[in-house]
Amino acid sequence: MVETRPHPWIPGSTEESLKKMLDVIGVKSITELFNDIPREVLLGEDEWNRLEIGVGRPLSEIEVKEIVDEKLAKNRVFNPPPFMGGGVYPHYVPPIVKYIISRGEFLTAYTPYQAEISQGLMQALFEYQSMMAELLEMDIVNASMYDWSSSIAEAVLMAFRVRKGRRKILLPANMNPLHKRVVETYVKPHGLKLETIPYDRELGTVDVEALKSMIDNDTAAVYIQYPNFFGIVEDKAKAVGEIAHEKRALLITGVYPVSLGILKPPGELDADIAVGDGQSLGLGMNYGGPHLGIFAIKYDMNLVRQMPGRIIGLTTTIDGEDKAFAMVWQAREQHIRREKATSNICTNEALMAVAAAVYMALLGRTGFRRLAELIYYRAHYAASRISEIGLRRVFKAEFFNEFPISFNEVGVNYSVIHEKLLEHGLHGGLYIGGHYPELGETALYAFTELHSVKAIDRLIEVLGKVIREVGR
Amino acid sequence: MVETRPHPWIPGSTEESLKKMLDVIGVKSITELFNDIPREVLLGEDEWNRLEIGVGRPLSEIEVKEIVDEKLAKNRVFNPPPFMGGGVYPHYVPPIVKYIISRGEFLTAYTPYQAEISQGLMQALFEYQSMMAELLEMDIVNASMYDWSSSIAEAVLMAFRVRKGRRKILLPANMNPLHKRVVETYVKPHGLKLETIPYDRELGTVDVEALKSMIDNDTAAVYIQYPNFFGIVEDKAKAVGEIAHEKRALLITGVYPVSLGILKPPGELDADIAVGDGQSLGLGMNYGGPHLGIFAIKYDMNLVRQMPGRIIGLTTTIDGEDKAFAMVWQAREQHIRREKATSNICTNEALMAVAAAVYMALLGRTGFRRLAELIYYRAHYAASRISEIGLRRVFKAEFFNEFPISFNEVGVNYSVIHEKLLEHGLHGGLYIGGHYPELGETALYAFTELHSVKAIDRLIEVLGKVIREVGR
Amino acid sequence: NWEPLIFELGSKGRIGFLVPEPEDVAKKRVGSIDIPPEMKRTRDPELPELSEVEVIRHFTNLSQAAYGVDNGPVPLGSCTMKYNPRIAWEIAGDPRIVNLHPLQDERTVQGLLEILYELQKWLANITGMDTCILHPAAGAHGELAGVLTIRRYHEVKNQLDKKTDIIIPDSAHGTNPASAAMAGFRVIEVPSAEDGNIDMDALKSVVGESTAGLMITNPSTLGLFEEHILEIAELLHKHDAILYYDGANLNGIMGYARPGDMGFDIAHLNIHKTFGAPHGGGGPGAGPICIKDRVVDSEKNIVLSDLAPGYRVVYDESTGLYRVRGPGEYSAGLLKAFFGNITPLIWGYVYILSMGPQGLRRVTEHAVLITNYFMKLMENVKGYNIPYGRGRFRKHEVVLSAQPMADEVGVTAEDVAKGLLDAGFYAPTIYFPLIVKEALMTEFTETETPENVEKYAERLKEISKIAYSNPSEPKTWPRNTSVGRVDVLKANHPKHVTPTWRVHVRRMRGKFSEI
Amino acid sequence: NWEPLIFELGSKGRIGFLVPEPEDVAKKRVGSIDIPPEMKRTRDPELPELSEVEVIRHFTNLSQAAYGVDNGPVPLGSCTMKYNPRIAWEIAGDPRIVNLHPLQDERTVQGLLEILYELQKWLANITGMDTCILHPAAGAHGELAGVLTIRRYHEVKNQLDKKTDIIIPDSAHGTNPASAAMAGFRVIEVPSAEDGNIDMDALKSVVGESTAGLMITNPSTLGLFEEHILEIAELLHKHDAILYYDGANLNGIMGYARPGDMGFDIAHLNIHKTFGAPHGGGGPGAGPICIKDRVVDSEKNIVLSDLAPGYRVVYDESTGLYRVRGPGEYSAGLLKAFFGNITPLIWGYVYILSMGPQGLRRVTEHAVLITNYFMKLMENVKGYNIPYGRGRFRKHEVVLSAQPMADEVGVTAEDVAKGLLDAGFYAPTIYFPLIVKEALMTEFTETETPENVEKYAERLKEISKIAYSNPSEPKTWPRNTSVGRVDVLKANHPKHVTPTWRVHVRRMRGKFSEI
Repeated sequence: MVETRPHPWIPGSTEESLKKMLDVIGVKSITELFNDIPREVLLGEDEWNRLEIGVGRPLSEIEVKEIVDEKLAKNRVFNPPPFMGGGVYPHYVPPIVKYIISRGEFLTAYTPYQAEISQGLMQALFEYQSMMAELLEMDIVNASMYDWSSSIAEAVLMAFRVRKGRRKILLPANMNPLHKRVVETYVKPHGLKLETIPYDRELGTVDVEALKSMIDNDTAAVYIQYPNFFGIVEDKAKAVGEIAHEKRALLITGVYPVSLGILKPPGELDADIAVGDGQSLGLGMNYGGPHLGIFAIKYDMNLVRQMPGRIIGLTTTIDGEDKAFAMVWQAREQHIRREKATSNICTNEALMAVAAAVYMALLGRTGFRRLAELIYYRAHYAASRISEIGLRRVFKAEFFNEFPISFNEVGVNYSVIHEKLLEHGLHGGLYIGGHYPELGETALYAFTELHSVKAIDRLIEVLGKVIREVGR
Repeated sequence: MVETRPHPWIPGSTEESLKKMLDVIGVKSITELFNDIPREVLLGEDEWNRLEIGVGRPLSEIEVKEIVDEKLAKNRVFNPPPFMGGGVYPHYVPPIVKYIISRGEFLTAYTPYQAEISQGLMQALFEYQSMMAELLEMDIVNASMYDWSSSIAEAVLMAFRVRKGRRKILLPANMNPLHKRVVETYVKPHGLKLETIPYDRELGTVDVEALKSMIDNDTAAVYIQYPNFFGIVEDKAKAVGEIAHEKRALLITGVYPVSLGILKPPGELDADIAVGDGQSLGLGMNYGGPHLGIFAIKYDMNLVRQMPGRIIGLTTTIDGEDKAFAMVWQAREQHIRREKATSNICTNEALMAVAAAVYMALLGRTGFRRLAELIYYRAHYAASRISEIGLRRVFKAEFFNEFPISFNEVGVNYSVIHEKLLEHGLHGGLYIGGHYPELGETALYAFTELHSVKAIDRLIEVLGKVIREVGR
Repeated sequence: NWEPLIFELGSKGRIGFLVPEPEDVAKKRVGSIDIPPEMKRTRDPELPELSEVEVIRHFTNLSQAAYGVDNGPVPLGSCTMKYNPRIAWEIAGDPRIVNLHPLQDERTVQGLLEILYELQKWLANITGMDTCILHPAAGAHGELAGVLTIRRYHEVKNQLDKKTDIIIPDSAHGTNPASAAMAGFRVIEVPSAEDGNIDMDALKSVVGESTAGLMITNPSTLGLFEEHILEIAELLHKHDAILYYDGANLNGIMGYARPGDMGFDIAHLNIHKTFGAPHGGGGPGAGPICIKDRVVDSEKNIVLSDLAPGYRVVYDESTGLYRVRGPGEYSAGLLKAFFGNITPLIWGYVYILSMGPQGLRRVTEHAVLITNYFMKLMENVKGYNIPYGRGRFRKHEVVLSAQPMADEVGVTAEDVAKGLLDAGFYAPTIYFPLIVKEALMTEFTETETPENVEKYAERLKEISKIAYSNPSEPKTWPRNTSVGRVDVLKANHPKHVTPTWRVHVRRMRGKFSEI
Repeated sequence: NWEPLIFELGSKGRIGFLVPEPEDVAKKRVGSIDIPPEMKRTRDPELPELSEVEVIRHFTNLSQAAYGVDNGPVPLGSCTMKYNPRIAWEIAGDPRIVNLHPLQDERTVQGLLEILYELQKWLANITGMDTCILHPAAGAHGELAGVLTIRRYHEVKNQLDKKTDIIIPDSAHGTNPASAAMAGFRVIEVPSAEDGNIDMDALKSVVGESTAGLMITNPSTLGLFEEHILEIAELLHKHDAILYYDGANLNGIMGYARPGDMGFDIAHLNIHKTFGAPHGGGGPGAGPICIKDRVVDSEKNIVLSDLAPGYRVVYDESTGLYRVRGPGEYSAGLLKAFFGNITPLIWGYVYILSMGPQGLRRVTEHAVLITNYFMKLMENVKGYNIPYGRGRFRKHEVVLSAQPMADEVGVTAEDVAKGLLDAGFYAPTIYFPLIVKEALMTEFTETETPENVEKYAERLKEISKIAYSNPSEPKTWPRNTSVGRVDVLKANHPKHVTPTWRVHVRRMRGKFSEI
């Protein structure tokens, strides 16, 4: 069946419009316009229509919604949300954030190539850059990378450009293992070395002595994550930075921005590059994306020239009368420098940056502290309560919002526990024994403002019950 | 505990702002500003705070959402939606409709008292009036009443003003019984008479002969609803109008706007006043409100002067250069005429009128026909299928989207059937044996574009099974 | 910038929404559509034909030429245009509310009924009343509910024939007399005294045998608390008249004084004013009424709230279920078909739940604070004065008058309003209350920033300066809005008045010359 | 109209969001917060302090000074700025997607995985490829995934040392060479011939032993279908090089020709271009790559898609479950931590589901139709010409040049762009592709109305008239935008460049004079 009904998404698909356009062009049918496609590859209409694409015919919204609804009913949304972090956290999304990024003027815009008609978008992005800079105490923030992991990767590549000739990067073992995997992928084509700094098995922090023995004049940068993958406040961060800088290596820090309400910002740790993920800043989890890669540097022209990504700058109109915004340092970008660009990133996560801007504006100067404190209390309350049911934290050092729990003593695989929790309607933490075999049956439990004490009490109650049932 | 933290909804609630304002006013504390309230009625803070209001303390959004979520989990949303109409129908709401009325410029605006800064809102309302006028083939539409029922009531009161001295209105027995109840409430204080025109027990249509015998020179108006409460296309509507007009009574018609895709518009039936509900035009059901009272008249100055509600008119700027919009005939309103106003209506359903405008624009010239045809086919498919399971329609006349089904032959109360349907996850039709005892165990089943053939098949299957189980 | 009318957009055959095709099996079974010819539409309605993108662009563009609280201050007096918290928007849009049919089995809507039940209770506590009914769809609808209850009261007491009058102060909202008239009462107006209170002598002279009730708002539209309220209540009750509270201005005293404690028998509230629900460009609203359980007939055990119209939610202890109770034997009936305007009611519920008693009291405090701050900033500004209640603090609003300016240089309240629009502000309510000449009735509410109030005052001063230095300039305002000053006279002129596109088309074709 | 910076708004102590107080029981149990002093933040970040209403007003106002497809035509060439259907927005915002953690148990996300699985399959059919991977977050990210796969191909075949070059036409998108460089390749550029095809002689002269692959977009950025594509594929494959398809311009041939059928080995797609997902002012996007299952090592049973990075959804017949498979032994690895950019992917899914094959083909037809309509309207307009491919139909876009105007009266492509802004339109992509001087690369897509295209052409003609009659006037454009022409030089000048408020403040204090 050839569909001839006008389609709501194709204004020109009416008989009248079609005829007018064909007449002006001077062809009889649309197919003529494809006369330069070699016959060998030209698809027949029937051939194409038989392909498995959608359900094989156009559908109305109502039908689409019925189909999708049926599928989504197979997903399971947990309340309370999973006690799970590992780089993505269930945080509250204020409705204003969703509202603002739903406004068509932002949602349906392109990259602001035409400055004068895009000032509102650029100002929002400039404000994102500026507020993020304050949170981080860094000077320059780009208007977004894809996610935390690719931000680290780009930071590492940048470090090699900045410290030209050096060929080594040190990454801590207690960083997010998925992030590490991404860095490896980005770095590999360039024949550069990644080495792993071990962690202190008792504390969970970076092994500083090991770092000292590994760092040398070939080291372009040292990366450190805080809170680290084990949720631990890396109290060695400052020391790590000093060791790095002593060897003229750059310090790259990865941060969970919500923690900066109570943790020292990267700027104060003298980081050269700060990265992280804005996912926690009003974006939702979205099964892993879109998130928001944070990328920030100090104001240093050597760094600026090598920084990837788009940056909006404050300027004025040509007549000097009005404040105005423009994209700056575009020469670094691939439209102009092509293969010499600082990165290939073009489409980024701009709308997520606007969301984060709205979120940061809502929380303001004191909100981050209050939020971080709340999360701290909740997580520490949970940490305190697990001992009642015979469980223990794996590491001794101070943590922020998540911590690995050892189930080695329970006597069954964690998967059994996990299964039982699911049966009780709870989704527990993240099993990390695969990435860290030395830890055995260990799961990383995370807590946010969405895990009330009531929810934590329920978790403890169910966990306790499960352990009594299945434990030895 | 006295709350002293600044509140996000009270910008002035910071220490700094508070002090500044108190200083300028010249008082020491806010309580001084309440010094004119007699001590006998002045509430103590503690006394007030002890009252059961909310949970007794301010809450964050997160807490509010947790509390409300728990309650809403006790509601049951049916998929397919209830097979239930009776004046409110489960229709598809295009996301664009929701999006547009969520835009703050519309959502948070007031009645457009200042024309120049409210042109967009007024144009949207003018377009609602205009598109509704086309759908109805009437000339003047106001920018909304509360709902269908109050529109009828206002129409009836208007008829008494227009036909001054007459004291009787004829209402059909096959109109929505709840609407009738509302009309009675509005009319009663004025000592006017409402009389009921019986319906044809076999056909379900208005009994025209009875009408002829009831109408007289004291009759100000005759009301007719189509499709009527039994879902029946009132093919006597034209005749009723002629009978009414012969006695110089006004013809008021109530319509379900979606049906106008295939049914004759009130204008062609020579209605003087047309009313109805815009609920079906993209508003959702919302447990009965907000809906949208439609109110339309022919262009006749005798009618205009007595018409209730706000009307936006097309005009120009004073310099004549631009098209512009303004509220017209405001002298009818209560701000100016006070007790002589044509009605007390002030706050209306403006945003719902904007929603209906977006909806009508999306459907356009042919969409209403297509939608009405779809619904017709679905309802008639269902009507045809019920005979397979031993059920029958109560009335013989042609219907549009809903019809009463007699369960008298099944041998149990309809409530038993209803209960069983619920157990199978379906919500059946509306029991109408209470309003129409002569019909016995009868339920009104309605169908829309959200009841696919698949859903109808399921209903028939379950109904059949239930009848076999519980029937005699 | 010039957005065409929707009828001027689109093109023949275009559609904005794809209606599903009827299923083949249905078409086959049903055959052709069989509408009796007398009732069959013979031509499609002359609606515009737009694609989806054109629809969204059109209404997006229109919205940009509208102005709400989201755009800046909207200090319309007695309208209480406060910020509308989006948490309530999110909750009110929950499919578990939106998709409920009003006649659905009660057991399937227990969550919603629980919410409504709690809201009834909270509003009763806020107002100091016994029973609240969430049925009315707007403030004026609530008024109608109230006066119909008053009517029923006298009817049930068999004294309706003599109880013919409702007394209303001259500063009242326009809906009060209109509502009283709709309930079949005669309206008696009483004047305000110079101190802003009701003129007690005048009141005493009209209260009597024929008095069915008195409707007042307290604080008044002048923003002034009625200091004689207890005396008034006593006076009215002595004559077996009902005291009615117009709740439009509750934001000025919430948490400090309750209508119920002042002697009021019936009060309506505006959820879309006091409790944060949006106004939506004119609606929807919600206007619950709250009632004292005053005994009407002790033998039949009738209390005043039994007479009120509408549905209410009751809790059935025996089943543990919430139930909807329709109007009973003595009720005035129904004012609309279904329960009430749920969306604004949910906004109100979320608002109250968020605020708690502490928060609500604070709302009032800051609403009053900012009003008096503004009044102070506007004291002794040339061209304006502040009539009534000299020396008294205002509550939720203050009424300025531009009469000096109008008298001296001919610049009117309307001109002032247009000058405010040009500064990116919405104007106050003008020419109301009717007892103040060239009135600028101004209510910022607690959600406005002090900075904006200062800027507003600055702009009013600037307007005054311009008025006195160049009095013709204000007549050219506004200039910064999407259109210049609108020709309202033309809009209403019988030769031009154009309420629909349909009429416009016929006018263009010369078909309406007769009117 | 002047919206202050957010740092200039608000007031000390204000907040926009109420964080819950920690529960007493938690506080009591935990005691004080015990962060090691070296890691404890000692002062709050210097973020602005705004109330909720100020935040919403600020960003509402900012949005009104932005422009997207919802506001009017955005004919940015190669960006495929089509209408973004809101049904997809509604579905993508469903809590049953938004609230899923990426590491949640697979059994609890079966609905989502089924959707992603189907999308993989549909995209494979649309492109004529065997396997699609939804992992990359943008087009350029997909390119990187593609060139890393090319790299792995030569690596696994032990020929990476000699396979050092990626060939790219001079008309290519800028991301192509940048991506190739990121994967460690040398970039060889080949010129376009006058007919818009690749200069085959030039190509033949560079293809050889060292050729690792060729990246092209077809149709090209000139909107022209590469007529020698089969010959090119043969040539490349003869040298064991991989042919890479940049899918940015798929909207010009979808349903008429498939990369897989043309001999391409790898293709990336832009969900946010061809498949209706919004661009969000620069992102998020989604850039799946689709790959032929070309045998890489028959002994080890490795096919090309095994080398690609990222996750994919597989269906496990034994359990009836959908599962996520991470990168395997031969994979290039991961490009981001988690599965992919789900939101745009859902938009794409809904778009394809809505359209079906018939609809997608129609999309292409109308995209091409409107391009050629526009080209026809712009033929022989003074001041513009249409370089390359004379006499050939365009596909998804057409590149005009303002070179005559620039040469004759000094009015440039940029001036033309600003003149379009003044008429309420967005401008085309300018100065790209690099091989066209004063380029105006214009792509309306099938979602634009013919009427707007006509108006656009009219405006371009009007601009030409003005340029030739008064060549200084265009330099004063734009005038109708929220600001006049922006000083980009100043924005980049070392003494002025201001990438954050923080830098601005320090500049104001004279702290940045050194830079």
